Amino acid sequence: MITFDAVTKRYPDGTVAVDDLTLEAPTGEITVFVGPSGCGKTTSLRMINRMIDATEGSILLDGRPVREIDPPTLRRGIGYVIQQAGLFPHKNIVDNIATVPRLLGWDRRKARDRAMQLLERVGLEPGMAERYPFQLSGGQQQRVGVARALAADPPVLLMDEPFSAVDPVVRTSLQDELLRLQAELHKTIVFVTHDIDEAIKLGDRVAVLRVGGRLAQLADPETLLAQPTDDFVREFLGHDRGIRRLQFVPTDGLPLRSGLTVPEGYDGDRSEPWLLTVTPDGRPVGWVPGDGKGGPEPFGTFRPGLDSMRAALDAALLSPSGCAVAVDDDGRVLGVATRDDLDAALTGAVDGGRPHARPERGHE
Amino acid sequence: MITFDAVTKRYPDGTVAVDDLTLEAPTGEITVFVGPSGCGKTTSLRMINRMIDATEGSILLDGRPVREIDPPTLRRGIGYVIQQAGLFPHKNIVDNIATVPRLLGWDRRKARDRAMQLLERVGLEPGMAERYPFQLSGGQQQRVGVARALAADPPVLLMDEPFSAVDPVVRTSLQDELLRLQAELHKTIVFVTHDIDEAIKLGDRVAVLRVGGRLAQLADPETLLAQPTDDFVREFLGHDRGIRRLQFVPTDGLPLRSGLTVPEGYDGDRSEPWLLTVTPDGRPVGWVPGDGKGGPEPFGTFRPGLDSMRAALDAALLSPSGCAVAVDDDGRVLGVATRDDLDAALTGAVDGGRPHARPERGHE
Amino acid sequence: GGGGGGNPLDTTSAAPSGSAPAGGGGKAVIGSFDFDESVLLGSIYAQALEAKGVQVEEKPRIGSREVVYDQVKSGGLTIVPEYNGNLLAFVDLKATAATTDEVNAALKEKLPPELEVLDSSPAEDKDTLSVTKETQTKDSLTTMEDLAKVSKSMVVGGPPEFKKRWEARFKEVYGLEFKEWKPTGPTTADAIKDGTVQVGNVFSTDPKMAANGLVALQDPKNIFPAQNVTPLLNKAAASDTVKTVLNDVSAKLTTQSLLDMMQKISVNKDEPATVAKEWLTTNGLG
Amino acid sequence: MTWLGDFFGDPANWSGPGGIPMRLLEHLEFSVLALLLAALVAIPLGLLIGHTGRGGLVVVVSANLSRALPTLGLLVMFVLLLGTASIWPVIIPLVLLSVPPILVNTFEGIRGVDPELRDAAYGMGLRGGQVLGRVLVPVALPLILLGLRLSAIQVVATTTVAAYTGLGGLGRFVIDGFATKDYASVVGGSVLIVLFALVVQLGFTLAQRVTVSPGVSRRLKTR
Amino acid sequence: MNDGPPTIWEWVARNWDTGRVGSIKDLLGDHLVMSLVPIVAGLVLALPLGLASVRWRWLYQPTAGLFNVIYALPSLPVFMLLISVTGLSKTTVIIPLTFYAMAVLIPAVVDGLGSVPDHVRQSAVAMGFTPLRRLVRVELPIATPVVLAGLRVVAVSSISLVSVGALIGQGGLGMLFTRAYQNPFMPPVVVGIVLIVALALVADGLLVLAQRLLTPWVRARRAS
Ligand SMILES: Nc1ncnc2c1ncn2[C@@H]1O[C@H](COP(=O)(O)OP(=O)(O)OP(=O)(O)O)[C@@H](O)[C@H]1O
Ligand SMILES: Nc1ncnc2c1ncn2[C@@H]1O[C@H](COP(=O)(O)OP(=O)(O)OP(=O)(O)O)[C@@H](O)[C@H]1O
Ligand SMILES: [Mg+2]
Ligand SMILES: [Mg+2]
Repeated sequence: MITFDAVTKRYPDGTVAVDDLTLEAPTGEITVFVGPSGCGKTTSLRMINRMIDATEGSILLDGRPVREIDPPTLRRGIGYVIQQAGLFPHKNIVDNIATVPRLLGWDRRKARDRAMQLLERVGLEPGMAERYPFQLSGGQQQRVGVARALAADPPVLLMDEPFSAVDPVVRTSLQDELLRLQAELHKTIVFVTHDIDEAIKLGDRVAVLRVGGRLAQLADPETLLAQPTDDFVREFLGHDRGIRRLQFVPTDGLPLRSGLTVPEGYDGDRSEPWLLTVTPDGRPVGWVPGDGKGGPEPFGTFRPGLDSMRAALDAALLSPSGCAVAVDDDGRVLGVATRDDLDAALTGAVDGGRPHARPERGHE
Repeated sequence: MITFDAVTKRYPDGTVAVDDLTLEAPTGEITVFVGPSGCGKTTSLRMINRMIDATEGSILLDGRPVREIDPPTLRRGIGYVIQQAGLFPHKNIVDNIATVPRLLGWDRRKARDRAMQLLERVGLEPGMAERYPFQLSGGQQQRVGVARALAADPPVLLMDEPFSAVDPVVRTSLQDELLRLQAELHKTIVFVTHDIDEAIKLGDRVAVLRVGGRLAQLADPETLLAQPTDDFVREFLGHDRGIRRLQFVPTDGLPLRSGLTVPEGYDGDRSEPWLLTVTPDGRPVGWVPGDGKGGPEPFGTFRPGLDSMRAALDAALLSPSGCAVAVDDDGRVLGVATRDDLDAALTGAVDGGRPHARPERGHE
Repeated sequence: GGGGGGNPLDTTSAAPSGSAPAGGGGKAVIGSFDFDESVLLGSIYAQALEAKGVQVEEKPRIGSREVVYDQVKSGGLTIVPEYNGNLLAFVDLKATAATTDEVNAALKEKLPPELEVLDSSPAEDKDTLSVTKETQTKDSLTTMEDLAKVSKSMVVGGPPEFKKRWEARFKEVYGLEFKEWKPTGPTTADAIKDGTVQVGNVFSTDPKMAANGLVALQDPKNIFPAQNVTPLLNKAAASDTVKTVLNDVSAKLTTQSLLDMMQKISVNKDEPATVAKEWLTTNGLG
Repeated sequence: MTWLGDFFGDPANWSGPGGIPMRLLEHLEFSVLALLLAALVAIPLGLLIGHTGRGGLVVVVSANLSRALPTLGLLVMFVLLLGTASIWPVIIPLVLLSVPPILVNTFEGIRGVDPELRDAAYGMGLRGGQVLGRVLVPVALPLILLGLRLSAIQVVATTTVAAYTGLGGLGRFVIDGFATKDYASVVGGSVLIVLFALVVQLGFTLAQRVTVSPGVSRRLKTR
Repeated sequence: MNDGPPTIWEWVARNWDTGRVGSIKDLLGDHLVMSLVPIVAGLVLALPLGLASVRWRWLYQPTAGLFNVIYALPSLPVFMLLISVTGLSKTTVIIPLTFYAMAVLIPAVVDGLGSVPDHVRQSAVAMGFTPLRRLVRVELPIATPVVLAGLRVVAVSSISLVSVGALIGQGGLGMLFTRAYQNPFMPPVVVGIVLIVALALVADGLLVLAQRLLTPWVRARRAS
């Protein structure tokens, strides 16, 4: 666990970058620092591994003040990932990853083996090992940066806007990979970003800082979206906050009706206003009006349990019937969630209940 | 009007960047080209002002093949705005803007007057006229880029991802300004972006291209969201398509209930599950449970008529009551839209009716 | 081997200004070698001629005799202060004439038709082989003949062209063979003093002879010929005025006045042109 | 071309203290000695200044000034000051002239390393010296070598000029040849010096190939 | 005339302008000619070559390589070799210095044009600039700071290199060095060095001034 205890940083020119910051980054969790440019995120992060020393207050690593630890020693036990990856251009990929193990005195062979293993873990082919950084794309470089930070298996990882220089598609996949890795490794991660979406997606806890280095709010993402403490946080969260909150409402308990699905060429009861036609192997074709007049109309799908209420609502809004089609991982229809059932679930969620599901990940 | 007539562009290395493209960009409208990276958007755009020449087919400007026009002459009659703004670093702002008029032989004084006028039009202070480009922020530079393209009052404007290098907040304001300008000037604009939100916000018509330079769909934004022609377009539109569509559903007709608002310290009828407390001058304070037990809970607001159903839904999802608070421009409560009324409106919109409102603009 | 016919140092103008009208035209082009005494003499000629209304162009410090001689021959220069003995040795490698008259007679014969020498002045600046007094005592050296017994262990210094000019003659006449020939240029006198070389070629009028405590070895076989200051002319440029003026100058110039003037230049660091002017004024020539 | 034949064909030019081999050796000796001394002063100083970031302005300004210093003037000045008994009056100006390019390029090389990279290195727990030795120097190596190369070119040229003051080296052929109108010697000597300079240049190009990581020179092609 | 050598001031006063060949003033004039001509000629020649190297990219490697080699050649032997072509004249000094100048300026021109951001070039095309006009009005102005930086290097090193020409009798102020060597005396050496450095500084200063006047947008950047 990393503890900030009334930490203040004043630069020689008088700028107060961090002001009386007190918070904890719990072991095994991702704590995200988010806030507008210049709010002191980087400064806070770098005080942990003593790249910058706090002016007042103290930072504890598992109860021990970092001030008492020799900086290089401290840093070798803390992974550090930055924006441009900061790879050493004169070393090939495997040597880059093996840097800290070598510093720690591992023998060459062991360090390389470890590096190769990490290369794979971050989703890069072993064939890349001998390449130099300039031969890699931005996303690949960033992966190597993560691998390098993990090389000596440090319990703590500091990440300063690591994904902000890559394009949105790659960024999403890097985020997903980080979450996958974290699910295996359970590091104590402090992650800095100015992108609120990224913060909400990755953070177990999110610390919103305001300019001047003051903590505006510290909460898990759901709470943050539901109960921003003030206008600053509310503004910062953006105008989709209500809809975004639905990401944290699970669809597990949503009742699914099965009576509304009919095979192609169905000719029976037509008392329902809309019916969903499905293929013989269970895939949706489209909504047809109850009276049988009109072709199949568009529909939207969600995966109950896996997807959040946000996806379910979106699916419902795509269907003329107002119902969301529930499908399994193979795209076969499991049933249909009606507008009424969705409404009930939404009201239940918003109305007091504080759901604790992880946000949906890597869907679509 | 700009007409693409079976246009193909094959680069010397064999890449087919644009393949048999036929479409029209009507006079006075904004036509957006959107699609994944490398789908030929830029190539298509640049064939219009002959920065690139088509391999096959022809492009007509008001019926006249561009091929017949001397490129410099053609280009002086077409405004062109690109991502980095492309401002001349060695000229100050006013001279940058006056470039094309000077090329056209206007006298210095007239060109400068015109430039100053445009400076104001794009929302920059006259004091900036003597600055050099590097002294401007990205957003300001982009404004100058637009002003420069407009300087000689060309009927046609080509814009290639003009706003993609600036941060989201500035981007939104640039988009709003473009729409405002266009409402006054009625240029024929071809706009390239890879951001589907931008395309939907700005386009009168949106052309979705797929890699290989083939036209996937050409439609107005509402139709695009409602009826993507195939999986490629559907995927490209993203997973928020249903919710996004609500942007085009107006809130004009939404019934507003006034019986749910009560003054602070209210002590009367408590049969409703939730009541909205308002200040004496009509501003919302929060929802209180009907039984009077519990403090004010959060709420969400929308401006009926101005904001779309998307904002209304978002507002509803922020309230424990499930009701959206309708406010006027000053933030005074106009009434409350209940979940049921919202549902009815949503169903009405999605269910067949094809709304034609402009997307919401500049809210928040 | 020699440069052959294509030697660019033969044919091209040595003019610092880059524009050398070939000879004549009433304008005297006065050159000099690249050491101060020559520059001084050139300046004396120039200022004397100017005083008599002759148009003059000066091109001082052109280089060694090898370079300058060709310039005069080709007309790039028209007048150069020469030393009759060395000039003869240069035009006739086998020349053995030793006295002033012998040398001048030989010169008249050997000079090509386009060149002529005017009257020699009594002023003389001989080449010497010099050593320090200590060396003289230690090796008991008086003449160049005495040098033969120790020369193989000695380094000899002099201007760069010294070796080429004298190596063979030294061996032939005095049996001198040196360990090494070091081009010491204008610092020869200092090089002898500080031991960089043990013996060196110093001019007899060099004030450093005395200053550095050097002694010149005697030259009993007159290998170094008479070295009277003598104007060398390209005939194309030789007018009667020029000849008269230069002969007047030569008549007044003595070894002592040369020594005095060199003293001013070497020790007082006066500019050659200034010293020249002074001498001309004193002697009623300027 | 006959000049070249005359010069290289003359057996007298191949032996003794004035022969080509000895002159070549002398030239090499002076050049190497001067360059070595310059490097010994300039590289550590450049690393220090680049690493600590202090005194950079002084370096740049003095380097600019040093370019304006006339080689021949310095040579003559030191010869007049110190006499010609030792080689120092020549070596000192050679060193003086070759320190600035090495110093500036070393300094610029180190200072120009991407600050992110320096940061990453510290962030991984490298100590100051390790950051310098393992990261900054390898990355700045192309510029450091460039500085050495520029100095070497200058030293070779200046050593040539130094022959004027009675020093050995290949410049002798040129200067003596000029004085004695022996143009074959001038041409031959010049060609030798030019070849010498080109070999030095080539040597540095090769050294660069060998010592600079392909990741820095980006010489490898992707795939 | 008093005894003993003059002080440096006396020496300068006596020799600044003797009205005869070889006065300091005279040498200074020669020096200026031999250093300015290569600077100007180098620029005039480097511009078209640089432009060509940008137009036809294949040309750049060989051109740059060639001039890289030329730059490495010591000046004295080059002067000497050139004597067979141009004789003992100022031209012999001017030609190699011109080539050295080109070796610095061609890459400067290429880098300068390379420093024109692609989007700026594209904008100019799109606004209807003809190629020549684009070059003159847009690309060259933007390249100016880089070219001027190269020119500063060239000016300073040309001015100091001229003095080597003294060894073939064409050294301008460098002649003061050879003279002082033959007749050992420090003041001419000091005066020569000081004048050459001063000349270089003045030239450099003038170029900095030119840079300020020609490229106000660069100065503005520093100011802010
Ligand atoms: N070395 C320094 N000296 C003085 N002020 C500094 C220094 N480093 C940072 N600051 C200031 O401290 C404040 C916080 O900087 P910091 O880099 O921590 O912000 P940040 O939140 O990381 O911003 P960004 O999102 O732009 O990276 C800013 O106002 C910054 O200008
Ligand atoms: N000069 C060229 N030579 C060869 N291929 C080219 C050239 N210019 C573009 N292409 C190729 O043509 C295709 C279309 O390029 P274009 O620049 O029009 O794409 P785009 O849609 O604008 O992409 P982006 O969103 O990345 O800007 C791409 O595959 C690209 O690699
Ligand atoms: Mg930061
Ligand atoms: Mg593009």
